Amino acid sequence: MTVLLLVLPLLGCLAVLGLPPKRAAAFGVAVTSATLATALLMAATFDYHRSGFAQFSVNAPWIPLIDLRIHLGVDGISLPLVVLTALLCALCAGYLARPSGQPERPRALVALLLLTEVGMLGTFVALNLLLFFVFFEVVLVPMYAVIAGWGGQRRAAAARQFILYTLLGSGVLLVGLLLLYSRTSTMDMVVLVGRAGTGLSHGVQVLGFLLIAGGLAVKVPVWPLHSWLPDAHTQAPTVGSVLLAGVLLKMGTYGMVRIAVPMLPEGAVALAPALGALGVAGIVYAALACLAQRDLKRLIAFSSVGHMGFVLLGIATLTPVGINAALLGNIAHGLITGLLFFLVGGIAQRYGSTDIDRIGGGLLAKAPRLGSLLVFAAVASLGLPGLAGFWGEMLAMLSAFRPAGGLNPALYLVFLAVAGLGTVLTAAYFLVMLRRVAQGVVPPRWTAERFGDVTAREWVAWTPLLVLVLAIGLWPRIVLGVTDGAVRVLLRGG
Amino acid sequence: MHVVYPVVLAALLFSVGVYGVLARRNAILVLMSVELMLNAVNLNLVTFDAWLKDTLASGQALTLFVIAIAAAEVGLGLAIVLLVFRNRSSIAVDQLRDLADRDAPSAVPGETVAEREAAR
Amino acid sequence: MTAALAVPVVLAPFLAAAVGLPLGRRLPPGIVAIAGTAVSAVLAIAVAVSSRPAETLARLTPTGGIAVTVGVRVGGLSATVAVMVTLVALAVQVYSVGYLRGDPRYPSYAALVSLFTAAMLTVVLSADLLLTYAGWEVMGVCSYFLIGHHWERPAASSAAVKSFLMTRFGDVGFLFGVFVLGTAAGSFRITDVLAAVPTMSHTTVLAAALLMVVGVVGKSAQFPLHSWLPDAMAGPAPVSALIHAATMVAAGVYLVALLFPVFLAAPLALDVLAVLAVVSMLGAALAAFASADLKRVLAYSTISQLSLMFAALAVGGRTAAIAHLVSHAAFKALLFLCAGAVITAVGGGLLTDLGGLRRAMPVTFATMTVGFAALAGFPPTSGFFSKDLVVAAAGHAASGEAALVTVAVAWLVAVAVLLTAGVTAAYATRAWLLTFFGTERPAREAGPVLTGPLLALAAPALLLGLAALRWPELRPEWGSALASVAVVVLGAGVVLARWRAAPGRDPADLLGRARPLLASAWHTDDLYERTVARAVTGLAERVVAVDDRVVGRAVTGSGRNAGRLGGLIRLSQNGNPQLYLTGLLAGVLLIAVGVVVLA
Amino acid sequence: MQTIQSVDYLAVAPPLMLALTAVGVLVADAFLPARRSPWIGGAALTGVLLALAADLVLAVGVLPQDRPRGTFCVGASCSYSVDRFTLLFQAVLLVAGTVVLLLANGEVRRAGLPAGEFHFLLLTALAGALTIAAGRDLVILVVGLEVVSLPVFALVALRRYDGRSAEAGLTMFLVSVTSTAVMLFGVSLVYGATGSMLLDTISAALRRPGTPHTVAATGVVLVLVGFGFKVSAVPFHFWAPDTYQGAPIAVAAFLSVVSKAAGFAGLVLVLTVGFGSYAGVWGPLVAVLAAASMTVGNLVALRQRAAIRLLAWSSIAQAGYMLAPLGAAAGLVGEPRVLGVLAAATVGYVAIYAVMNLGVFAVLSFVGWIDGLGGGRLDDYRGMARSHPALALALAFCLACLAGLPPGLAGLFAKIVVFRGVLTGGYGWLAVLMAVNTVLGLAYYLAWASRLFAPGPSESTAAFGPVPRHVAIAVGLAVAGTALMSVLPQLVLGVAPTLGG
Repeated sequence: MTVLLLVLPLLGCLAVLGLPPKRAAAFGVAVTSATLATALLMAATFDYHRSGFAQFSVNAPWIPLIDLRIHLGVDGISLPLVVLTALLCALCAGYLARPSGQPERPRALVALLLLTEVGMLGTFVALNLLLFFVFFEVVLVPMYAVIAGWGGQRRAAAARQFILYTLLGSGVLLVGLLLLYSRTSTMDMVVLVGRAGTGLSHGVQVLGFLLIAGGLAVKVPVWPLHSWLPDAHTQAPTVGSVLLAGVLLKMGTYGMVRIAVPMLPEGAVALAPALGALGVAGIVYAALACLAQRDLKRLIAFSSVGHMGFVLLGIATLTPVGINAALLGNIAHGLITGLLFFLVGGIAQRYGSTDIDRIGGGLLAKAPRLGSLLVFAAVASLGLPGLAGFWGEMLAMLSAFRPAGGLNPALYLVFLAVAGLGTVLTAAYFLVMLRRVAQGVVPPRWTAERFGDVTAREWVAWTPLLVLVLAIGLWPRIVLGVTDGAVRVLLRGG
Repeated sequence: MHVVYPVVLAALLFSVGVYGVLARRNAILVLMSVELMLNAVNLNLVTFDAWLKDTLASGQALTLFVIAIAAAEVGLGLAIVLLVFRNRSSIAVDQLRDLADRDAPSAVPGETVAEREAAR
Repeated sequence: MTAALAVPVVLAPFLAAAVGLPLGRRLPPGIVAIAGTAVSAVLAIAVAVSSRPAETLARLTPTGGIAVTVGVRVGGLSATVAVMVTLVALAVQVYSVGYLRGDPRYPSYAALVSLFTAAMLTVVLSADLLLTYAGWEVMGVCSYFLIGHHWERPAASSAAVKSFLMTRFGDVGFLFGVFVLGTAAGSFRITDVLAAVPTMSHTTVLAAALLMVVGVVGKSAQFPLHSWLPDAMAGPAPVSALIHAATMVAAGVYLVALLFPVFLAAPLALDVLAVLAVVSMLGAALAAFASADLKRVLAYSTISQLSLMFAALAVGGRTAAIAHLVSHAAFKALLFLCAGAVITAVGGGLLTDLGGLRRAMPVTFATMTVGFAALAGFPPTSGFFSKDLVVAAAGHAASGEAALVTVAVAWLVAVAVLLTAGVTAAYATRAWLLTFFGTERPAREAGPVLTGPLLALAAPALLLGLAALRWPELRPEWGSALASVAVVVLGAGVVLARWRAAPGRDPADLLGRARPLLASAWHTDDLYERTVARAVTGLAERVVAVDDRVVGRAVTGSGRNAGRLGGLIRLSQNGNPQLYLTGLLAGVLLIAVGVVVLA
Repeated sequence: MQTIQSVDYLAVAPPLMLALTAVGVLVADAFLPARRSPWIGGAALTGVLLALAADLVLAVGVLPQDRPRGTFCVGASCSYSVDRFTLLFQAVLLVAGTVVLLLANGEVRRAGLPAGEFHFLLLTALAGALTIAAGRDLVILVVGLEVVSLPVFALVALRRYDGRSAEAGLTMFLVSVTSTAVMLFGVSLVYGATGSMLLDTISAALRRPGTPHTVAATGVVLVLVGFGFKVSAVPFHFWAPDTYQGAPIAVAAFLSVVSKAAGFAGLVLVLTVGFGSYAGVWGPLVAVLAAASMTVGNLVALRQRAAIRLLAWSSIAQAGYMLAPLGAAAGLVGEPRVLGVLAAATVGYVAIYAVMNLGVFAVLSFVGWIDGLGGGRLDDYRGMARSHPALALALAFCLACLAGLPPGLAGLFAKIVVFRGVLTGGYGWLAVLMAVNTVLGLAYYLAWASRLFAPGPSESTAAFGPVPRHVAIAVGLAVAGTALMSVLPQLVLGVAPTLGG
């Protein structure tokens, strides 16, 4: 089943190049929907009582010399992310196939999209360290091409900074993985999680965690290593930024939860406070940066740094509650920021620009439904209870209140306080944004413009996200029920 | 005679050769100093071969090979120096600046090349 | 059975909101909202009547640590408050149909008010502290949306943002308090928490109590987080009536009453609460007396009355506080609705634009008089009885009986309560005189849809105190009753005398030069604006600048430096073979020396 | 003493066959009239393919028992022995040779190079390279090295009418001859210290305490210089960019792939079979050379605008990556098994590098000379995806492989193997430096690849005309090789010289 999940988009990617351009988008929708169906089928037939153990697993040798095996499997931690990725890719394909907005060179764009999907799904289902690394890097080139090919004005520089910065991160990650391999001589994640770092000296564990978490930190992004994110998201086309924010950031945190924390426990305990500190600093830094942003898309990109700060805080506590909070935070952020970028894409298409002063406000008057969707997404993003964003942040703060043994509780209380302040600042910049964009009077330059409210095709692309944000908000068991068992198994060492 | 005398002599010869390569401007003289270095090696090899009383006499075998190689090199070297002289009418080694690492390539080479290219 | 009844009390308005938001436009205005609230009111009364404490519980989700549960917990306190909330909400819904007739955004308004009611009922009836927090936050957001109902006006939208951020700041304190209690008790269920209070260490309980105080001060607009309530008056009048008089701001009082054992175990927190209450009480009362807009007078009056309730709680008078909460909800909602009627009739809120409406709007005049009487505390209104209970409680505490709060603080509270009673009577009478007396003004009485709810609310405002005499603990004590009536008559008398001496002139001129200072509540709002707001925006600008220059430049800079370094190394490549040979032989020399020295 | 040497002709077959073809071609050119010159190319190609066949026959003989087939032996240690390592290298060299011959075919005709001499020189150089791969004796290695170098001097200067070609030839000649002299001096010192020319005897001698340590160490290091020049590691790299620019593109390809691979074969043999026990001496040195090469190579490549010069600097940087695992040997003195793993990493990378690089050179040779620059400038490739989609995709694929990024899986696996080698040696700093260097590398590979797909002026790419058959085959061969390495890299990974003793 997992093999089918990867083969479908791969074949689709190759096949679409042969199609005539006008049918490329439709074909893209077909392939991504098939992949989504497979993912949902997997979710349906998944044995939730044994969510801690890899299911639908495949284990075939590929390059025995470096112990690279095609070892795939899905468990409680990766299942929600797989479904999220498949869903977002299907929505993006749907967005591309909309009659009004056909992109140029559709075949190439759909092919790159499908190749990115293979990379993303591969990363989440890989159970072999090297295979994880290969899929981790498969995503780079297509995403670079999407940004450089279909992006905004300054796309070349943004795309180059994105791929070079992320490659540096994955280079450091590779050094960390191979350091781990040189000491344990196995690349099998299940075995390594089972060993939970026994037989590894303290020094190796700390250095390994530093390299692996450091490499992944560029992808998350952790606060000081985030400078590629705003440019990449702002210059990327809507489809690109949805996938970038929705899934690519999660590969970093997923890597930390799956590899760094369970396999190098002593390293985790040694470096978790630093990770927590950077995460929390990221929350406040991003919130302040968003408060003074002039461009709407750049504001939402920065908000991702803030939300990932909460996810990092959850991971840094090394407790089941924290890790659950991180995983739920991932899913919630994927849905909400995906929706936000779709909405901003819609606004950019109607106003021709995402500059807040240019839009000038009055969106609720000009396009009431689009405006109220923006309000809904903003409120969800600032963590209103009853919507998905709340549980991730609240549980992360709750876990910071009682961190795992060996971590300094006073330090984590400071993190908790700063994170609390972060939530207020997050609320501040979203509401200020709403006041400038959604509320207020329509400026004279737009009164004459006639652009329609949300179209039927846009409703089709966005309703699943709306429903899921509400559903997870009211019934978080959808995600936590799946991840809780797996997290307990992970932290207890398999 | 102790083995160290010829070895030291060889080393000195080698250094003279190195000086010759670095200091002389004329390509042919540089060639000659390279020959000097190779002969220093030959001296070294023969000395060691005698000193070790090597049954296989591999030292002398290699000396023969080195002599052959030196001859081949001089032949080729002079041919190339001739070619350079015909193109640049000077064989001052330190004036060959045409292949420097610059953004724009230097003046387009002699007409003969341009015509030949155009004829393609 | 009662618990099973309590669940639909919460769900009815929630469903009304869920239905009303998308489909509002197609249905006749307000039908869904009013029906939902009515059903909820009837059920609430049924639950209150049966009044047997009950609790239902269901596990919402595993979290890897303490599980989050969802459920309803009905007790005497929560039942009464639930009834009060639903009745006031019903009155407001009916009133809004008339008040916002023809407003295109009415359907979403009605749905949001229903959602607000559901959230308030969640806070009142919830059995799990996290669920309470959830309701608490949703209330905050609904208040943000409703204050920003006329979002095309910059004043309304900035007031909404300010109100949400200030309450959000308090909510973070409340959330942390919930964390402290939950982690100490090992569960977020209220019954478990209350049972575990004796076992908790002193510091834990104190920390929890203080954090709760922060949350409560934020939500109930007490000093120092009070400056958002007067600005919140930018919202429509029924919103002010429901949210900023009866329910949301009162949630703080309800919460302290609900978790009273926690506060009893941490007397220091009660001292802090008492001091804050005293400061807010007097400050707000004087501000009410000095301010020039009718709704701002009522807003400051609400802050002051809430401080009374907190003061009662601080000195141990839990029943007095709840009684005053209920009666205040009735007469303050009434006052706001009357103010709404008056403003729509005259077209402006400033007291100087009003005056002489006695004959033009008889019903409004009658009901508003009852409201002002209850606010001032004239017998036989409910306000008199409930305020008297508070004065009595303050008196007992001052005489050292309950020994909860330190005696000095108790004395301070008692004196402040009496003083506030006097000033309250003064500004009530002033507002009353300026609105209805003085030069005649042509105005039309509001329609039946508006006056109906006014009359409906006037009844409890007048008779609730008398009806409550049935329960012994709600009977007034003669000593404190006489004292408070004396002070009230004195306050009202001064203003009447001033009015008779110079009819038509605003009695607030008594304050003279101090008036602008008091009107803006000691300029606290501008203080916040200049310090907090400017500091944060300044920091934000600097962060963006730093982000571009330092973090961003560091990365692109490293790229450019690599290129420049490459250019430098490239200089060695100048085509001269002899330079290459020198490089090569220098390398050889270096290596040979290195080997000889090191190896 | 047995005077007549029994020669195992099958073992010697591949280089011998090439040599015979070379002579045949030279003689044939003398007699054939001018219009038959394409036949010479064909003859050369058949010679190479025959050698490849001989190689495969040998492989069937040697591989299964994994017992090396030696000849010219003295007692147990043979001067010329063929084992899996040799066969792999000979196979790679021959495939590379075929591709270079295909590329040369067009260029010889267009630039008017003398066909007979050109093919003769190419085949002799290739024969020299094959002998190095099988050499287990310093004499054979030195002579093999010279047989590879001398013909290349002539090849580089073959564009007789182009001043820059002669200049390049002279530059390469001078630097090469000097480094050979230094290397010979080193060989003489090693011979003096150990008393033998056979690598395994030397290795045994170096382990004995009696050997004069400093003389042997200096000898070892000086021998390194010769190979350092061949693989163009820093500080012996200065000749490479100028020579690549001056030389015909096919010769530049030969230099960048075949001669570098031969250099690495010699280096691996010398360092592991010969001086294995002196890893403590040459280990750190090679590590420093590796670090310097990759950093300098990548940094200067960032500033290159001419395609051929960029490839020159890129191959210097790649030499750095290939040297890195050998550098890590310092930490494991005397453990032959782990030394084998490190050598296998270098060998694997060299094999994959050879195939990747050929793909790029093939496209360069198709582009040909634009205003005095072989392969033109990077901007001349703008919009190539529109005019020649297949060629552009092949070039992009090979560049991705060189950068080590999927879809270039071959490059990625090569890099992983090298990273693993460096880390098993415990050189963390070198691994992190390599990570940084891969980023620098990607910067300029990306600059080139993105120009292919850029919408810019396409009149320059349109002027290239249709892709001739031989270039198509060459590109096809290179891309197929890389794709094969992407899917089944274990063919080339894990092959190390059998360490005697």
